[in-house]
Amino acid sequence: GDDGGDGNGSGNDEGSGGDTVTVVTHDSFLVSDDVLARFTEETGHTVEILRGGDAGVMVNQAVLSAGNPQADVIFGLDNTLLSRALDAGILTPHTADGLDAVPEEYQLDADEHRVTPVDTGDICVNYDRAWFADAGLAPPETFEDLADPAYRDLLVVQNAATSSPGLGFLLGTVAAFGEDGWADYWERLADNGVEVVDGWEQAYNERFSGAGNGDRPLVVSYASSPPAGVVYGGDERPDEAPTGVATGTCFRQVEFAGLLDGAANPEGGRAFLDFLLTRDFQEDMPLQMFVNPVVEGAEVPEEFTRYGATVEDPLTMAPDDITAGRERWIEEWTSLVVR
Amino acid sequence: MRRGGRRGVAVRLALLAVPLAFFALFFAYPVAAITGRGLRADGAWQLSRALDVLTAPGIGDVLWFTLWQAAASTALTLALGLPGAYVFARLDFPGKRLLHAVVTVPFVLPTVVTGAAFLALLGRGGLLDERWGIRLDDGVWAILLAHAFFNYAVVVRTVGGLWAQLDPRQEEAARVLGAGRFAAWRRVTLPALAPSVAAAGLLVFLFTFTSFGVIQILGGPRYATLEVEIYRRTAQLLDLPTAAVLTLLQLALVAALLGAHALITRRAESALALTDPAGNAARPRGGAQWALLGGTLAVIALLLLLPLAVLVERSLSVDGGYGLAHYRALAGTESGTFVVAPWEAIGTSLRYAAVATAIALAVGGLAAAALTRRAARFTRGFDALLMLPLGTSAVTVGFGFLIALDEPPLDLRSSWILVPLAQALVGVPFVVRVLLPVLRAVDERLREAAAVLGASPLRAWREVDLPLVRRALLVAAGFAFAVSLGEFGATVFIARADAPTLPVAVARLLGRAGELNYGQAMALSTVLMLVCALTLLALESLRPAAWRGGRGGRGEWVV
Amino acid sequence: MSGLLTLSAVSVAYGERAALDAVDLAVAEHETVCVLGPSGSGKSTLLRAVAGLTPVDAGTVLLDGRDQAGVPTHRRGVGLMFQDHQLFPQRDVGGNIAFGLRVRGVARAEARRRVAELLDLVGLPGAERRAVSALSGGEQQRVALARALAPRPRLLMLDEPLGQLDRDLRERLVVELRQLFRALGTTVLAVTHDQGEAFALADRVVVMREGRVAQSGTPVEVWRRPADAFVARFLGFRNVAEATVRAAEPVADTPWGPVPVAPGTPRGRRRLLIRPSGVRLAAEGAARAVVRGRTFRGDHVLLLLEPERGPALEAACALVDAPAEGAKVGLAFDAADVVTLPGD
Amino acid sequence: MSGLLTLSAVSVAYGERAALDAVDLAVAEHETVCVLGPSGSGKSTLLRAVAGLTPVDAGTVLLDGRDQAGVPTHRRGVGLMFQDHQLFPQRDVGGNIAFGLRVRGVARAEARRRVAELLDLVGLPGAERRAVSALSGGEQQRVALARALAPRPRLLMLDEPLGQLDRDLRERLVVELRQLFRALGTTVLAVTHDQGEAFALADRVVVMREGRVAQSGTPVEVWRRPADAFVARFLGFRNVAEATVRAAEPVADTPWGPVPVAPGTPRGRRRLLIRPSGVRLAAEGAARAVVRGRTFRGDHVLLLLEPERGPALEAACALVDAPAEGAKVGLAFDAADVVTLPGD
Ligand SMILES: Nc1ncnc2c1ncn2[C@@H]1O[C@H](COP(=O)(O)OP(=O)(O)OP(=O)(O)O)[C@@H](O)[C@H]1O
Ligand SMILES: Nc1ncnc2c1ncn2[C@@H]1O[C@H](COP(=O)(O)OP(=O)(O)OP(=O)(O)O)[C@@H](O)[C@H]1O
Ligand SMILES: Cc1ncc(C[n+]2csc(CCO)c2C)c(N)n1
Ligand SMILES: [Mg+2]
Ligand SMILES: [Mg+2]
Repeated sequence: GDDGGDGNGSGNDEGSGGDTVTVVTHDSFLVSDDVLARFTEETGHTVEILRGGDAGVMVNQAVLSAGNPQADVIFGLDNTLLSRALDAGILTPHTADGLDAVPEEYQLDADEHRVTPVDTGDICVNYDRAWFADAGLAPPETFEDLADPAYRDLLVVQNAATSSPGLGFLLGTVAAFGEDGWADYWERLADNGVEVVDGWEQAYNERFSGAGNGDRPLVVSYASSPPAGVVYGGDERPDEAPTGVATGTCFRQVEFAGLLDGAANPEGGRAFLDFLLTRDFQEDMPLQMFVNPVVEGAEVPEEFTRYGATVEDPLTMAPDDITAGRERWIEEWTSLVVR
Repeated sequence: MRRGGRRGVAVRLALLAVPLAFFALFFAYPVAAITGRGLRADGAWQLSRALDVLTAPGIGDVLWFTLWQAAASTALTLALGLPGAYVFARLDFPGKRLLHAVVTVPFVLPTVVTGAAFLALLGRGGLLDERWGIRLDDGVWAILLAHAFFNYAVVVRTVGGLWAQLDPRQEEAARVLGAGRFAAWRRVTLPALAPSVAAAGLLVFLFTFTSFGVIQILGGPRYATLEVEIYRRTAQLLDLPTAAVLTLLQLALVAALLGAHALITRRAESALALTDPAGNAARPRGGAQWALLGGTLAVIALLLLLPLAVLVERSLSVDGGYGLAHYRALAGTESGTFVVAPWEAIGTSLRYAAVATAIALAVGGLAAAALTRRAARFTRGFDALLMLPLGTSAVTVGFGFLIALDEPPLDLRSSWILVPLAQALVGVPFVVRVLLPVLRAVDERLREAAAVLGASPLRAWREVDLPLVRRALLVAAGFAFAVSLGEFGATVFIARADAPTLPVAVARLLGRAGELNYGQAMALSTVLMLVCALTLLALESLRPAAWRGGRGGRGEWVV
Repeated sequence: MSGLLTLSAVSVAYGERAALDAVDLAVAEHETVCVLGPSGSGKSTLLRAVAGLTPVDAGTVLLDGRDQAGVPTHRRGVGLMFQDHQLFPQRDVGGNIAFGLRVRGVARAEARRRVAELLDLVGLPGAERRAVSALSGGEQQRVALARALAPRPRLLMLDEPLGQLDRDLRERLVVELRQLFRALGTTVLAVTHDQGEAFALADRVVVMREGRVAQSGTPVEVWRRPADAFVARFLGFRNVAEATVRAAEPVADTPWGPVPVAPGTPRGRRRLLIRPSGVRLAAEGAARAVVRGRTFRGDHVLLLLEPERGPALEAACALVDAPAEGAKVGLAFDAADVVTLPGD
Repeated sequence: MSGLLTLSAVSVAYGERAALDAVDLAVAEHETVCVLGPSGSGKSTLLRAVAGLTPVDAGTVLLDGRDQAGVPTHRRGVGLMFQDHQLFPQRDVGGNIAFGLRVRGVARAEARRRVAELLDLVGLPGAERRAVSALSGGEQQRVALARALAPRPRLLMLDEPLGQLDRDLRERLVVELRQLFRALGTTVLAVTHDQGEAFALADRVVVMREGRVAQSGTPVEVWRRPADAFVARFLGFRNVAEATVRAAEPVADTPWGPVPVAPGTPRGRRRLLIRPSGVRLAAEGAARAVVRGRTFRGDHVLLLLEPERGPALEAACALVDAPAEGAKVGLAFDAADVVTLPGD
């Protein structure tokens, strides 16, 4: 491993810069070693990963170092953060090689190609199968179900102000009920005993009964959480994941990557963006980051599909709308639900 | 007493040069850069913006909550910790050294992990809930208790360190004048300890004033401190103007607090009769001492050991039974969460912590040496300045680093040294606050005695001050080390992906679904505890050779 | 005797080292007892044991007839002035002296008055607001004394109370303290290394030796009849030797030759002490000696003599009569200053 | 005089309070000077000023002819034993005594030898490993003395070096220290409140009063001819009064009546001192007095007399001759013990 002593790896201003691609990303980024090794083999560029905390922090860091970035490539911008990055003008256009194979709906900057879509994920309510089986209750499927008194005191969600799944879930309700209706819906949720905690870790690890220690069988998480739970659940593989997904509550996130303005190694950066859309990488993603590939035809591992859910019609929202409404919604939501 | 005149001032300034440069470069400049960026738009200062933020609805509530929970947490921690300080300073009991190291363990635990333990004990379905139906997780009690959990060691070690060296005959003098045990303590020992109690109180207050994780996890979304608001504004919304105003507000409050602290201690500090601590501790005698010992052990068991035990229990629980699977999993990288094996995070953490401790000791030690004499006004101001990083949010500093230290020769953004530097920023105040009360208690005439025996000021410092502050120095080093080992807020911004520290690795594990990840997070937290406890134990058994000789045959009788 | 304080077989050991070894001591009400003894003989330990600051390993301490085992210091009603003062550095002079009054709940105004009175007594009028660290050594000692006096304890113990004061001030204080103790009926147990002080202050003196009581009696008794050679030496008498008192006449045979003793002195082998004032220089005497040293002592000169026979002798003589160093003198002895020691 | 130490017009003030007021003092090489003076008269301040611990507000301190302004303490080559010892609490006895040797780079074995030697000297053989907090007061003082002696400074300053020791030990130490200083050629400036000690140790004594030098001279000079009433009182003489020396005969008219003075005493109004030994009790005398107090002083009794005329008088007499309190006695005066004071 690194002994901490040779750390100047950004490639900035260093003669060796040409060889290293530096990628700034969030805590959840993961890639298999062999896949990364193949990139190096093929392009001659080694990859250096920097992690800047959660996605929001990462984007803000990039915005603050506009023009003099720490890295060449940023990976992990999602649709809630996209317009901040675009507006700040920190990205250099690049049309990645595999982009043709990516459906239009994910190409949210199709005009300029400042960002390249890489993966999608869905924020949905998860449920504890065993709990509902024991209770003889059908798991909820839709937003409406969650407000049904039958599911009273069962749901735990994250603070939309501080947690990105929390925000995604709120955006989903806004998308579903519209500007005029979402507040009424949340009032009903509140009356139905929704519990708000601050972060995903706490909601999922401590309160959700499906993950072990908790007391609530419904939690806002990702559509891919059930397969992740199985893959990291131990050696045996059950027939069915112990947790399920309420597919009618999903809000879609698309994650993008982009070349940073002022990159020391733009060449390598472009190569890396191209690499992100290769089948190699796209097929590695599901079991590393538990997200869906965006490239059509990329094969998804069996474990991922067996234990995961297919979300048919996720809710979406345009990045500009998100930027325009988000603070207002969060504030209103906070006074409605939290205080 | 006057001494040394101009030469003394020159020496002090020279000593201060390093801390001053450190502080300016790694705190003042980055923080000024980030707040400056927030407060300026289109080349003009946006002062009306400040007014808007300060008069916004809700900000008063946040401020009020921030202040009172910090005050209450400090009071609770002092109330629990002072008897503990006494017990560790004056009583001998088996396992004392181990326990002294163990009480510091909470200090290094990531708040998410601690939060989990507290929820398990105090929350729904927790121990209290099952037995008596009491839940403390939705009130402010959980926050206060968790703050006490974290900072118990600050009081016990800071105050206890000085207490152990106080001449017990001062209290005896009060007793023969008719003062009862408690009265003698309150009227004689407490005033002597006051600077050190104030230092501990100040540190605890600053920590809890800027508390973040504990409030979020245990207080839920209802409770927000200024720190939470600053974090949200900066990290989530990139609303730098608001964040800048809040940062300045926080700094102003901290500065006011530091002013008050300086006032209190300036009147209270005086040369004290310090003794070799070895002779001052004895086996407990009498009901009161046994009661204090029992009470302290109970507090440690319930407040500190129980939550820690919960974590250990969870790290061992595998599929409804117990086993070491999570620990074994830590050794391999097959889980894929890391580019390196989690075990290597231990090495990284230890290296960073060692460097950060060295920086903190050097910078803080020089500052404390320069501030030992309270003569000049400028040194007082500097004393307070050094405390400011504790009262500043980690995001502010982290983002400040990012925009301030981004050009050669100071493009340190992706250099590993930035991590220990940021950690040392928190360690330095500890070193200064722990050392100063003791250094200022050292009787000037002892240094004079060394001088007339031919020792130069430097030699006198080494031979007189150093041995007397040795204990405080170890306490300070322990804190600097623990701070660095446990620091998360700033580290997570700047730690490299391939070299995560233990808390960062724990956070990454917790951020993913799956029992194995959770179990590994608990296992790694347990490892973190062990690393902390073992290092502190090793640190405290450091004893210069000259010390071992002269200690034989003492300690078995009572003064 | 209506003993206010009675120690029976009190022993204190620090580790292996016995500091008090089966000490018996009684102090009557209103009595002033001075403890004398070489450095390290256990004097301070004795006071600490009475105050309950040092636990007693064996024996009992009775105050007013009540066993003090288990009684905490502040309930014993005793006062103690420490040898090294232990003034409170955080308090000013007034705060130090008033301490014992404040813990007893004496009203502020009354306390202030008493403090002023005591500062007058010890010769530091108006020093209330001074910092104790800004006092000279003797001034600190006087503040410590005033602090111990302030609460007017029934039994006041003073450890070297006047050791750092000059003769003039000490003599004045001894007189005033005696008056004060008499007026208040205070019982006093004081440690001093200064015999003059002990003799001036005490109704009774107790001489300690290695944790034991070597002699106890009125000052005159102890001075006139030291119990043994140790006490004699301790009082400063060097002219001690083995002697045989003759049966027929009041004369003892000593290493220095025959020495007259008081009539009726029991015969046989005894230790014998000749006070320096009992060694007279004669033109021609029974023995001869050379003057080896002269020490000026103010009202007399102490001569160190090397006799032809026997060990060195000390002699006192007036300054005008004192021979030069190296002079040869004759010796004569004065029976009034010859004491046979009972002990040994 | 080849002054090792010369102070010229040295003044030190603590705030408003002048502790040294234009002090002139010279100490010759190999000389032993004792500074006497009441508590608070500036003795310790004098030593501190010489050591460079307290800055001098005016005047100069010369050591070996070199001005010491700006020379830090550790380069002055002086030693100082503090009045309150200031032993290093974290070092054992041996570590304290060896400190000055270690700082000077003396080899370990040699240092150990010297420490053992010094501990023998001060009567604490084998105490090297003891903790200083476990020593009695006098033992601490002896360790402090040994520590100051260890580096053998050219100028050794001792602040009350023997104040807590008993007479026997003190007398022995005075003799041994004198020998030691002579052997090493050490120059000594010592503060003491004990005249006996000063007279025994010193070649010269300096009496201080409120920051000034009141008198300086050999012990005998000072004792015999106190410079003024203050010095006389300080030496313990209370019988001082205004008197008129007659022109015709060697007699002075005093409040107590006529008193014989030495022939040749200049006439006129003078202050006059009668030593207690010069006040004789006669069956019938020129004056009569009542015995108001008796203080046992070991080799004599000090009587406090209330004469019919004039202020109280002190008289010394042998124990056997001492009248009871309340007795009426006649007074006679001895010209040999009457001194007219030059000053005032
Ligand atoms: N640090 C100080 N600050 C203010 N005044 C002081 C200080 N030190 C001493 N003094 C005052 O200066 C005067 C001289 O003090 P110094 O210690 O020299 O006296 P001293 O002759 O040694 O007396 P003693 O025999 O009592 O030790 C005293 O009145 C004392 O109160
Ligand atoms: N805390 C202690 N630990 C160990 N030994 C001690 C302690 N205190 C005193 N001693 C020893 O006990 C003996 C008696 O001490 P103490 O203080 O009673 O003597 P002292 O008669 O007061 O002597 P001094 O006149 O020197 O003050 C001494 O030999 C001393 O070294
Ligand atoms: C309230 C509170 N929260 C956490 C800690 C633990 N801790 C110890 S050092 C450190 C790094 C500071 O930046 C942290 C978080 C504490 N002591 N008090
Ligand atoms: Mg003693
Ligand atoms: Mg003095």
